[in-house]
Amino acid sequence: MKNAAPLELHVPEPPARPGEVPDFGWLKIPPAGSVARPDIATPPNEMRGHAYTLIRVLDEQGAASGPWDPKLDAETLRRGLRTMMLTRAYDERMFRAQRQGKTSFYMRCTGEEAIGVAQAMALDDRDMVFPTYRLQGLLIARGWPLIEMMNQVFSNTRDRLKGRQMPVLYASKEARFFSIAGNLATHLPEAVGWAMASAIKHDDRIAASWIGEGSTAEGDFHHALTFASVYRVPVVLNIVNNQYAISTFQRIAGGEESTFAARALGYGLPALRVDGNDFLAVYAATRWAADRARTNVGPTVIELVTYRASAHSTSDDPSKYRSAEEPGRWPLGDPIARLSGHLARLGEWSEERQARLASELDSEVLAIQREAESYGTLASGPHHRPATMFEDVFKEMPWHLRRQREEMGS
Amino acid sequence: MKNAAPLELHVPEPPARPGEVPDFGWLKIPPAGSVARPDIATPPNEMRGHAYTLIRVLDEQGAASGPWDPKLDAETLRRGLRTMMLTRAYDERMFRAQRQGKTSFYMRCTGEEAIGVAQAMALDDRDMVFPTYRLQGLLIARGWPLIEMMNQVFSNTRDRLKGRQMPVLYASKEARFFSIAGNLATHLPEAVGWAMASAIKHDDRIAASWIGEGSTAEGDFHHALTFASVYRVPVVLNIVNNQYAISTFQRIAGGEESTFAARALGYGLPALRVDGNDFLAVYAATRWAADRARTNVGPTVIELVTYRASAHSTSDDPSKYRSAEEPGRWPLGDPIARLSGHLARLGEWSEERQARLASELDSEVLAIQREAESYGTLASGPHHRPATMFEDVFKEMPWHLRRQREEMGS
Amino acid sequence: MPRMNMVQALNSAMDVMMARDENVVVFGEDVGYFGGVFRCTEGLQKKYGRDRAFDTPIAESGILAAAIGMGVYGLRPVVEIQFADYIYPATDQLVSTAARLRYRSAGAFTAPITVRSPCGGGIFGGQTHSQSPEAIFTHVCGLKTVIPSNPYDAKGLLISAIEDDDPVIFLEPKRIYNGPFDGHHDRPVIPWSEHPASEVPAGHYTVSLGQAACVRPGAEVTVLTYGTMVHVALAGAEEAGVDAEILDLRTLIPLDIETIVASVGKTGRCLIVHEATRTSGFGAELAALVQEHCFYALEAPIVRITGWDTPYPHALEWDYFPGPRRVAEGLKRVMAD
Amino acid sequence: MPRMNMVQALNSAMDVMMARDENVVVFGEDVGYFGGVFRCTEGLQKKYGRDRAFDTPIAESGILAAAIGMGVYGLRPVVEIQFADYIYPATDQLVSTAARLRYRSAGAFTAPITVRSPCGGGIFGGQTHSQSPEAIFTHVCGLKTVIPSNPYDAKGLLISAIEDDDPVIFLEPKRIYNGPFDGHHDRPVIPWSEHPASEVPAGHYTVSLGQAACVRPGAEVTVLTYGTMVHVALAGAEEAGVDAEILDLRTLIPLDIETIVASVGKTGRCLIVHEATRTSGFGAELAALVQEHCFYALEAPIVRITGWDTPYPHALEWDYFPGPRRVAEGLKRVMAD
Ligand SMILES: Cc1ncc(C[n+]2csc(CCOP(=O)(O)OP(=O)(O)O)c2C)c(N)n1
Ligand SMILES: Cc1ncc(C[n+]2csc(CCOP(=O)(O)OP(=O)(O)O)c2C)c(N)n1
Ligand SMILES: [Mg+2]
Ligand SMILES: [Mg+2]
Repeated sequence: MKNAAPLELHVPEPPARPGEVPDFGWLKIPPAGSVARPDIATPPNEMRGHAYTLIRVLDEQGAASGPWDPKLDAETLRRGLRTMMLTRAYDERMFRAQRQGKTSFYMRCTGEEAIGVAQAMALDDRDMVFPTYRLQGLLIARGWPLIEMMNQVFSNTRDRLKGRQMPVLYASKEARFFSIAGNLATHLPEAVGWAMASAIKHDDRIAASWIGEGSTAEGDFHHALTFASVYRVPVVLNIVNNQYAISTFQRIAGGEESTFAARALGYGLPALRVDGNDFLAVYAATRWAADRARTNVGPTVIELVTYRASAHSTSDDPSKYRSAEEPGRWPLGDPIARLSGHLARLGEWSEERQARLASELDSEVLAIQREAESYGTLASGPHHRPATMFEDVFKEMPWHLRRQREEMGS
Repeated sequence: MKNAAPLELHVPEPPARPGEVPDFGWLKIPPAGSVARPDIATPPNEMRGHAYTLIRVLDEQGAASGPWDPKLDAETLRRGLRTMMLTRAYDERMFRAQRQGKTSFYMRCTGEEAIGVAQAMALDDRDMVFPTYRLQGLLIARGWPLIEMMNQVFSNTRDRLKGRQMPVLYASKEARFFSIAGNLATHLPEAVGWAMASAIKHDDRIAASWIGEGSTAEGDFHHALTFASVYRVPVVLNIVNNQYAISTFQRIAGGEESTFAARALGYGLPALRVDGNDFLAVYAATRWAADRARTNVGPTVIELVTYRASAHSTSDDPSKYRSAEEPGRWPLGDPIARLSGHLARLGEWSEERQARLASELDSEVLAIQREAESYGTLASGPHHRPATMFEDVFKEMPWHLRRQREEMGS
Repeated sequence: MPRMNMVQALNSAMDVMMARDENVVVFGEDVGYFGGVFRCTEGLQKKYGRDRAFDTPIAESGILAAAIGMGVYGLRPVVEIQFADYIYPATDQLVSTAARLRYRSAGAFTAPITVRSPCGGGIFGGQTHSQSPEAIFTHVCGLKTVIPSNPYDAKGLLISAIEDDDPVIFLEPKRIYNGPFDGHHDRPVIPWSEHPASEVPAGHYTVSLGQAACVRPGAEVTVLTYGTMVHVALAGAEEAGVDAEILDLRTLIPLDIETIVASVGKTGRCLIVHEATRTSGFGAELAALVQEHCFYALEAPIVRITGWDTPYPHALEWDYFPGPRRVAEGLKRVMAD
Repeated sequence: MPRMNMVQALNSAMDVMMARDENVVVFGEDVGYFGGVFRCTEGLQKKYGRDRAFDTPIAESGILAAAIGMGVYGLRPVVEIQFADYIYPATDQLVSTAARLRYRSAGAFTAPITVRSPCGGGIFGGQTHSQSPEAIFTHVCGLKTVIPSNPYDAKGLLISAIEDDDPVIFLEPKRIYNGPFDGHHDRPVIPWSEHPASEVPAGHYTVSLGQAACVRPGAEVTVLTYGTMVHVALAGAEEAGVDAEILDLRTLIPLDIETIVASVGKTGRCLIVHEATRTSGFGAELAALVQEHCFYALEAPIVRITGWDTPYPHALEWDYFPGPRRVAEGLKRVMAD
């Protein structure tokens, strides 16, 4: 059969470019509380719909409802709120420090704070996490000191990574927070490997990992899902769909014809698609998946639908490729405002407390920043000694590196 | 929540190992003719069930039925039968030639002949195919001379590939048959790229590619599906599920928790799961997918369920890892016997004609083999001149290769 | 003649080729609407349409594979790998198909693709935005490898690469996109407009692959280098006060052996400078070739000044980067013996 | 002492280590029940269970990633890549995590993995079952690269690799799995049992990484080689009638520079022999180092005898393989000058 019309290449486009009016009508948003919560033992093929919907607990008025409501007490909710706000305060300060030329680079997670924070709280602190560069909320929620993080951002003398890594590529063994990779997606199958080891050793710790929706196109995403499925690995694989990969709208990553959660179905894995700006929904979905992993039922894929409210990084200028109005029209709101609204509705919070906390946190961050700067900044030093550059390439320094260190003359 | 039991690694096993009794009860086989045939414009999400069933036209008695019956005339069916038988005769002769030490290596497609042959007939000869090493039936069905194929297998003086490739890694520009890759899965996204080019040029030719179920675990499988989905590429992507990857049963490739066809669903692509030993079903499914591609509707994934009846290659000995009884118990039978039975039932064929044809084909192959051997074999030569080794690394030979050619002294 | 920086020159090369040859297509991550994170493909989508300049999924292997398939069809794809550090996921496609296709099909199928990628350090990119992986490609027979050092060459070489029927890896030293950086990171940035090589014809021209350029004639020692290091070598020679003959190799494969041998034959000494890590870097091949061809002319051991055999450390970037001081030291060493 | 061929020696190394250390796990394509296409892991699944020796999906990057993750957990994975030609899909995992993890986390996380893979030609495997990609790994700082040439070393080095806290690429020249092949493909195969290095202790022992072995002392010329080529070099020296000192490097990174320098210092001449393609092969690094360290001792140019810069052609295998005749020619060349 010959085609009537000649072949055409379809190249997906975002709904709006600079100067155009953004419209998020394509994002189908079911009412909060309307999605069923299956038992964790439910066979994946009996819950495929969860890959195409959006699990939501908090409605537009800040009320929580439905089977996914984790029913957290106000204390826990306030802790979550505080951690999200701390994350944002930290981001703003570090962003400014970069703009002031104190360091080379920074990446904010503005608008995505519920993800790292709620998920850290839903996991066990002993679980191992393999995050991306936009999960500072996770590290903060695990209680890793901001001073350590700032020392890394400033590449100063107290930077545990010895000034070797670009800002934000944290690593902390104590916080069970894996070294963040510059090469996208590599860490996802590594997380699966870690969790395989945990299963081999009959441990009770699971692994969790995160990947941006843009990065799901890498082969390592497929390797992670394949291995997770084949060996029924105790791992939670999260896809953070913040709509963008630098300038590239998620449709170019495959978000036009399907959801990212749905990738899981082909491997026989269950998928949950979640309102990523709804702290309660994120918490509940993560808990569901963690329970599933921990009880040997198997891995889960979670797509967290959110919006990258700021630039990709300090090297990026979104006004070049997306409508300036877009962030304001994002229909799932801001995670901090939504949780704060919920607490207020419960009578457990107020605008005034919110404002006070924000300013307290900013002062706290600023004080820590001053301390961090006292140990040095990238721009003005001091840094680790140049000779340290030759350490840790290998456990023992071989002759050729010793010779090169001498050649450097330090 | 802590798990009651410690974590365990699940390692899938095949249903039977040597000495055990094989049981194919896990393979769900719907009655022939029972699966619906959707319109090619059907949205993929409305036909997900086709990834989990098995499209069959021929029943156990050789009767054809149902909406997928392509209603081919007897002449066409006999042509298909003849080509499958020729493929088998060729395989047997080349296998023997390897055993006689005339060449280094050979791979048969025994039991999988319907795939290459029916699909070649369902595609247009101008369409570009990117096959694996087990698709000799496709090349034969396209009318590429056996003598050319044998010259390649013997790496002799008339081998168009100049003795450079291992046996069976054919390439033919005239037959629009892409150079078979030694590195698994690489060709699948390349096929997608070819089809993207065809769409960019508003051509009317589509591409088709094949991959073994074992090789679907490679990242390039994921890249192929992602690109195919994003750009709605006019390509047919076939997964040949012959149950094994060398010694490894398909469950280790992810066949335990899902079907291979189902991989497509996550990308929003339609999938057809087909009885790969049913010539009519294979033909019809391919036609459906080709029509879809050619009319700009998009790509299709087809899983062809079959059984690798012989060894992986001449280097392999399946008795080491699978029950000797297994091939005999494979429930989907032999594609040649099934099509021949169907023709007989139509009164268009007989056991006697079948036997006569088999012996004619064997003689035909043998005669060609004699000719091919007259141009040389790997074992006893002659081969292409050693100096040809330096050609085609680049279009023009750079100085360092010219110098090395001199150094070789020929 | 228009003045162009490297980014503009590269953009112009693609523009010229897209206008001349309908089979030239350009794609990669952020390459379409946005025009690439370094803006090398800016305006091409607008001018040539979405099916000739487009964004891709983040899958370097998929990008290479798509390019190869298009090349087999008959197109001439020019793809961008956002940073050379991210080319590794595409290694199998590069080695096993791009480099081997002509050979394995005895010429029936070919992959006339160009793979552009920014390489090198000097922008505080840390270990995953600073690598110079050229040596790996030079070891893979069937690939050509090109690294320009200025706008004029960049455009002329890129046009040659696109017109070439073999796969070409085209590495762009990102530190010199905007100016001829000589390694003095503490001095003000000099823009290309003050450099003669920023005079770039607006139209079509080529700089042939496989030809080195002598950027400084000299009598005492031959410096073999390429990319950013060409400018650093010039500064280093000045600082050392040595009359060095500096060759900008421009193309590593095929290599301009004649120019190299003639120069070392004349000077009797050789310094090799590259930013990549030393062990098994392309400097090793250069050293091996020079001693093979010029053994009896050599008066001193060939010296290699290179990046250290460590990842590129973020904060210690300038201790890692082989700057003019180290080049000068190298020159003194090679002259002392 | 038991006699073992390479396959048995390698199997024994893994067996010994799995018995000693519960954290040692073994996996790869066809590695579990079947025991690997070259049977190196035979019997391990039966002995140690399905969760310590198992089959994997065909995904080299997934295999490496899983190993790295397990290494981070605290295991010591030993993975098999079925042929070295198939390691390319795993390049990103190797370069960007395995090699860099200790560095980028300043020691907090490490990947103490061993990657075994059969390499080299001589079995009519054509271009995708014959490659020797070692040079690539030697250019990636953070990886150790090992290539044994006999059963005794194979076992001792593999145990060292497994016990090593850094990632080790362990390349096994498949042509010598069953016998010490000297390049005379037209002569009957000699089994390992007739070679002294087939006396392999049944238990635990190590051969240290980073130490070359002198397999033939000599005065006239130093031959630097490894893997299959050790045996070919011995035959070539005999054919040339040259009193060559032949060093089996065994470990490429870290390299035993002292032994090399001492030998070339003594002989004044150097021949490098490897099976990999020449340009930017490890021979280039060796040549560069030798001339750096022994310039004034050298009496003639260092000569490289290597695989040609082409893919490994199936039918022309023996014209490609650098056999004893070519080694002898190389020796004569290096002696003539
Ligand atoms: C292998 C690789 N390719 C390309 C890049 C360059 N890069 C860095 S971030 C990024 C976008 C990632 O987008 P996404 O995965 O959606 O994460 P997000 O930034 O939105 O959190 C790209 C292309 C990289 N770091 N690694
Ligand atoms: C990248 C790569 N890894 C491993 C191999 C080795 N290998 C060759 S065939 C094969 C099995 C492939 O199985 P499958 O895809 O199911 O195809 P089948 O042989 O069953 O047709 C393997 C592992 C290879 N050729 N390429
Ligand atoms: Mg994103
Ligand atoms: Mg198979």
